[in-house]
Amino acid sequence: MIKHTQHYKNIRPMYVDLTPQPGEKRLLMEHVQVPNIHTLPVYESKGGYQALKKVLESKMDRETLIKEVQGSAVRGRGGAGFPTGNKWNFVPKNTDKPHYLLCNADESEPGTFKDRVILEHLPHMMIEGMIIGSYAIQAARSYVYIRGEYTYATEIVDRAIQEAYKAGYLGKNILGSGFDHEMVVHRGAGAYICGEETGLISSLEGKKGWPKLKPPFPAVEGYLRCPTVVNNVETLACVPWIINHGAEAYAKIGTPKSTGTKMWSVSGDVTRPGVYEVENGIPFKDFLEKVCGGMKGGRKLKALIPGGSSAPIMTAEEAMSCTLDYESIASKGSMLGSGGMVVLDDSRDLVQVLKNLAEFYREESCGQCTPCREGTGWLEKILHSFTERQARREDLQLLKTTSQNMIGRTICVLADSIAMPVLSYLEKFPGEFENYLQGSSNTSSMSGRVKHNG
Amino acid sequence: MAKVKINGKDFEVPTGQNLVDAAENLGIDIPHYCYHPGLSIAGQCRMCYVEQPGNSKLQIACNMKCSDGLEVITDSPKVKDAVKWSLEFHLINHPIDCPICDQAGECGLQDYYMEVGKYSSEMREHKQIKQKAVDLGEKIVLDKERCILCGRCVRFTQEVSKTSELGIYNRGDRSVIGTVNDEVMKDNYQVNTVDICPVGALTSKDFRFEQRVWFLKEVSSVCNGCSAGCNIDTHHKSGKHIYRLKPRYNPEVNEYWMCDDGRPTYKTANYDHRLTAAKLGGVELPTNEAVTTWMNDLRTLIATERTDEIAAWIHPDLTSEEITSIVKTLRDEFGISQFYSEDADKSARDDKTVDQLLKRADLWCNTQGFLKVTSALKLKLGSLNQLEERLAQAKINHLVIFGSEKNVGVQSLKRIRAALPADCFTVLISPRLQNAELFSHSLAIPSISHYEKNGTIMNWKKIEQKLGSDFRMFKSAWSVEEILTSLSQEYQRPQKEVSRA
Amino acid sequence: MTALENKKIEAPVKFSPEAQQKFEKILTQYDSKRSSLLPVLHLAQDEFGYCSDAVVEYVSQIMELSPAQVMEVVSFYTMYHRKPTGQNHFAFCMTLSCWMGGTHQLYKNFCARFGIKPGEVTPDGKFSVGKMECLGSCGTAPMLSVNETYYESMTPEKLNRLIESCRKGEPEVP
Amino acid sequence: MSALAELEKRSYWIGIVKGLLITGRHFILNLTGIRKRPTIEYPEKRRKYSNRFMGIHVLTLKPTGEIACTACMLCATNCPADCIHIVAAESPNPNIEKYPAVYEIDLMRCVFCGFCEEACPVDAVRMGRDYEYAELSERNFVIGIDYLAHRPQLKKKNVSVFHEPEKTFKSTVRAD
Repeated sequence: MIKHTQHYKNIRPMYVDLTPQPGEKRLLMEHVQVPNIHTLPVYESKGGYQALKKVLESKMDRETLIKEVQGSAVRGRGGAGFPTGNKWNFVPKNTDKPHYLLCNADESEPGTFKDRVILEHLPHMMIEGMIIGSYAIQAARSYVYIRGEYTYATEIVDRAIQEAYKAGYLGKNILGSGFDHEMVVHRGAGAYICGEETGLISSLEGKKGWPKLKPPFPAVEGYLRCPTVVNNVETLACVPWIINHGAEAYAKIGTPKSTGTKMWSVSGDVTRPGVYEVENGIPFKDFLEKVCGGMKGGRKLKALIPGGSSAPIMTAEEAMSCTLDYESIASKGSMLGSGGMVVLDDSRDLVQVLKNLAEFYREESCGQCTPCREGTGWLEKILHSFTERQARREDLQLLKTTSQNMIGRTICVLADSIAMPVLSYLEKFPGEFENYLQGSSNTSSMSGRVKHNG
Repeated sequence: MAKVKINGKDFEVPTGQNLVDAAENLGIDIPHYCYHPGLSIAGQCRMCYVEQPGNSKLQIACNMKCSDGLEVITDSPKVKDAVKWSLEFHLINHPIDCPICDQAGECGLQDYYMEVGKYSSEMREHKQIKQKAVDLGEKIVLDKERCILCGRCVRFTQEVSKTSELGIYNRGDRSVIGTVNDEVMKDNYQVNTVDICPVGALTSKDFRFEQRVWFLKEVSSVCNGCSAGCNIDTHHKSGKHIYRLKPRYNPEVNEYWMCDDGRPTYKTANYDHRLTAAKLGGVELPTNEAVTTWMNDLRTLIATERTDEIAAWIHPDLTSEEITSIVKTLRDEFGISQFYSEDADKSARDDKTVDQLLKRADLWCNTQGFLKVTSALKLKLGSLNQLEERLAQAKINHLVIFGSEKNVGVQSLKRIRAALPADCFTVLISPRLQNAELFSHSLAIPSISHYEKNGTIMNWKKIEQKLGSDFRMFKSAWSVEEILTSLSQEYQRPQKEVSRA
Repeated sequence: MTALENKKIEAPVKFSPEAQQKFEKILTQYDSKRSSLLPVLHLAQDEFGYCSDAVVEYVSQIMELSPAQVMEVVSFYTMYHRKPTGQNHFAFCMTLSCWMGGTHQLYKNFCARFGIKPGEVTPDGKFSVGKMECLGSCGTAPMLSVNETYYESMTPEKLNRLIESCRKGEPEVP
Repeated sequence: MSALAELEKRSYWIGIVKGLLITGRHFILNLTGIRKRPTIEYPEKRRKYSNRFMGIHVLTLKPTGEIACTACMLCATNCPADCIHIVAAESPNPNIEKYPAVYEIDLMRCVFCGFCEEACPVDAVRMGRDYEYAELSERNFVIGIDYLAHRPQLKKKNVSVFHEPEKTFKSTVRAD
């Protein structure tokens, strides 16, 4: 009998080891170590809600607010990296239909756990960003769509919202500016697909998380066929800093194309896995050595998954020579994505890694479009029989053609999230597959460790 | 009208029309499974790929509306390869059931496999195993393995019949179609899902294993179940046996759908329900002889000006042509004045839609046509009670009964049978065996069933509808017009004196 | 006639008063009634333990939806259980970083120890197991969640200690 | 003309004797068995036909003994003489969906062309090896399943080479 809604007695952030590391540049996570920063008074003492006051009390008109965000050239932190300012600008100005702002906190990309830090430690920063965003697109109502498994984070955000209501930052006529706004926490129920923009909208409409056909785009016809903007938690958390310090200050940080800082959630074979906020453009080599404490056990880096499981893989040389921003990673054939970095050392068997990912995508495919529903299942079956039963050479060609015929052939990009990595593994690590073909690989499927060198 | 460029050629199509429909009307076939003109757009099956010049990513055509300047290419090699691979994805988990599947011959996968596929599958792994032959009530059998999850039936139950009994459960390639816990479906339009299902996942129990579709020929007709007048196609095998009815698109009357009560109406046309030979008191005789014996009795009455002793019973199921030929021959030529029929006015007055889609309360299929023709020909019609009284007073010596093939007319025939005096010479003209058994002592002449007729009937919206069948199931069963014309020819021929039997 | 008209509300399950009151509150938060389906199902699962057929029937009536639409949602999301779960539902994260941390081994030992598969409950009704995909705690891999409470950086010893505390009835705080 | 030819032309009995000599020679050779006689003592001994001989059809059986035919009507469609009549029905065995309740071939119309054997996807109907069939009226030439599949001449050797893997059904709505 699962009874979980009421039994949290001492609500406190669970994820705690956030000591700042050299090389980090903490804009959002500046006060994350302050005890009880998740409560309103402590957050206000650290300068919280100044941006909201600045926007609402001066009744800043919506055009300049959107221009400010566009000026900062901040890009979406959820995975697509779409400039947030433009997204806000697409919302039609003069429709009588209600507008909605949805915060995408359904963080289920394997390797990504950065949103959790904001949700548990800095919920008010996100709430402040959401109110400013709602003001910019005239949204009367906004929803925080948190993944169902984050029960702790849901409690914390729920209480933060109640505090915001009591403090007058939410509800009717906020800070006397005439702008009234409702905010609701909506719990997901365990589906990776609801992280996709239109999948989240379908889930919020009480349906299966099936992505919607685009066109029409959500900015024109999203939640309940009304204009909707879906932003990631981290993107919304950047907004208060931008309003407080101005767009130029934000644009100066990081590289011209990928401005500001990015929170990286590092896991895998590093000595200190965790969440770090670094300036965009920092070379990966420094990030690995200084911030993450180098490879665990002094091992050699074999491969890097930079931006979560849907990012194509990078060889060690590519990783060492790239800098952490959208353009450099893209030039190496991968993508920054959600910043869920998984570091793989030389003891890992990459075919097993790919098989595990294929299992994930087969389980999480929503089953709406045929290429993805059948393709993910097929890729996983091929990889399963390639590793467990008999490896065949034509499997490689089959993997290649199947993936090529899944990319760009579906309503959402889940099919691409497995097809592109498969192509990158085949192209960049053919040796791994050759081991299987010669039958010389004896890896344990338990944890993908290659047994022979311990 | 929008100017559209498809495959390099310019076309004029109504603006806003769906690209798949527009292309189909122009003879360009864009493969599609989940798109159905009567349902919402799903965009799931990813078969309707088209390439737009200047956009490397292939677009799906079913989500495109025709607008001015739209330019698409449907037969470039890139599109062909993409569609071939979409079909491959459909087929990798599809069971090889063609020998035992009723849909073989009209299955979407087979059609496009022949058009676009034509290769050997590269799938070596095990296919997904799902439930087969699930019983969804007494009308439908569901096979979850064959289902390609296009979602047409689910959208149909949600948008058209509004019972939302079907759903797609689970996720990914474990998704299955079905009702909750495979309960029985109570929807009165569920057999429509069998028609729109592109594969053999949903098959109708009534047609299960009956016949292979490539043996069947189809003929356009109209359902005689009720006054809605849904346009249908009658599927028959070389005119010998009718196997099923399928709805035909008609925007004003029934769009793409048809109710389940109209489906089994073809059964009354098949052998076991039909009067196949003329009978006189139980003895079979050729139809022309039956007509002559009828004429002999009629002739004596006409010759001795006792035409008021002759009565005729008609019903609104007759087509307008049949009624006109009855009136022309019996009334104008023979001078019979007493005509009785079902109360068409009453059934027209309290006719209303039974459910919110198609089914009507009035079970006669040509009520409006009957009223129009009888008023045009100024035919004086008596009611059933008046006929019973006159029969009771033995004023009628000669009764001509036109029996309908449906149950709805049997009630009044029974009352006539009860009121019939012994010496009255009755002639029954009906396709139905049960009516002939009812009047076993009298002369019974087999007429053709509704699905062999060629006349016009009018539905409750006063829309003229043509019955276009071109086959006759039994040589001995003539159409009403043929019977009456041979009757009048018999009348003209100089007759040697025959004493009245 | 829609499937709902001929069904009276006589499903065996019914919301308790405070659950009914919470249900009303949830309805006020959304512009369309159907949008509140997911939270209502969470509420129903807390109230009745798992989404049995009766629960699906009941939710479909109070939400004015057809049972098929509700069953679609219940069978789509992993957190709604169609079968009763044990008092402590152990959900192991099987994806990338946790898999590299060795959760498959922990999962196999756990299943072997209690002899159960996903969807089954141990005879004493205390434990049930589930394979979940990435639970968003990869930094502290390997990890699992018991009754949706996270237990991170698991080692076989910590797992055994957790099992003992769950068996006694009050799971230790992470 | 030589004398012998002249004598022959006049008298007829020389021709007769010559003819008798020829027939006598064949008679002696056959009787004494010096020459191998083509005729055989049918039905005790039978002539050996090639494997490709197209005789009366055979309905093959599955290893489990059921009829392999799934009543898919491809043979009936492909038959030029239209002499195969099949009525399909629901199979009593739950694992098989469709089986022929009635499978009749009208031997009077069949031309033994083997098109049905080619059309059959599951090797359910074959052209047999036996050719003896005699009946009094043409109605009995319509042979049914019991003759086609279980006649003694087959000696139970008609097993289909096509084996469909046995399918097990299990509920598929997600267990947990």
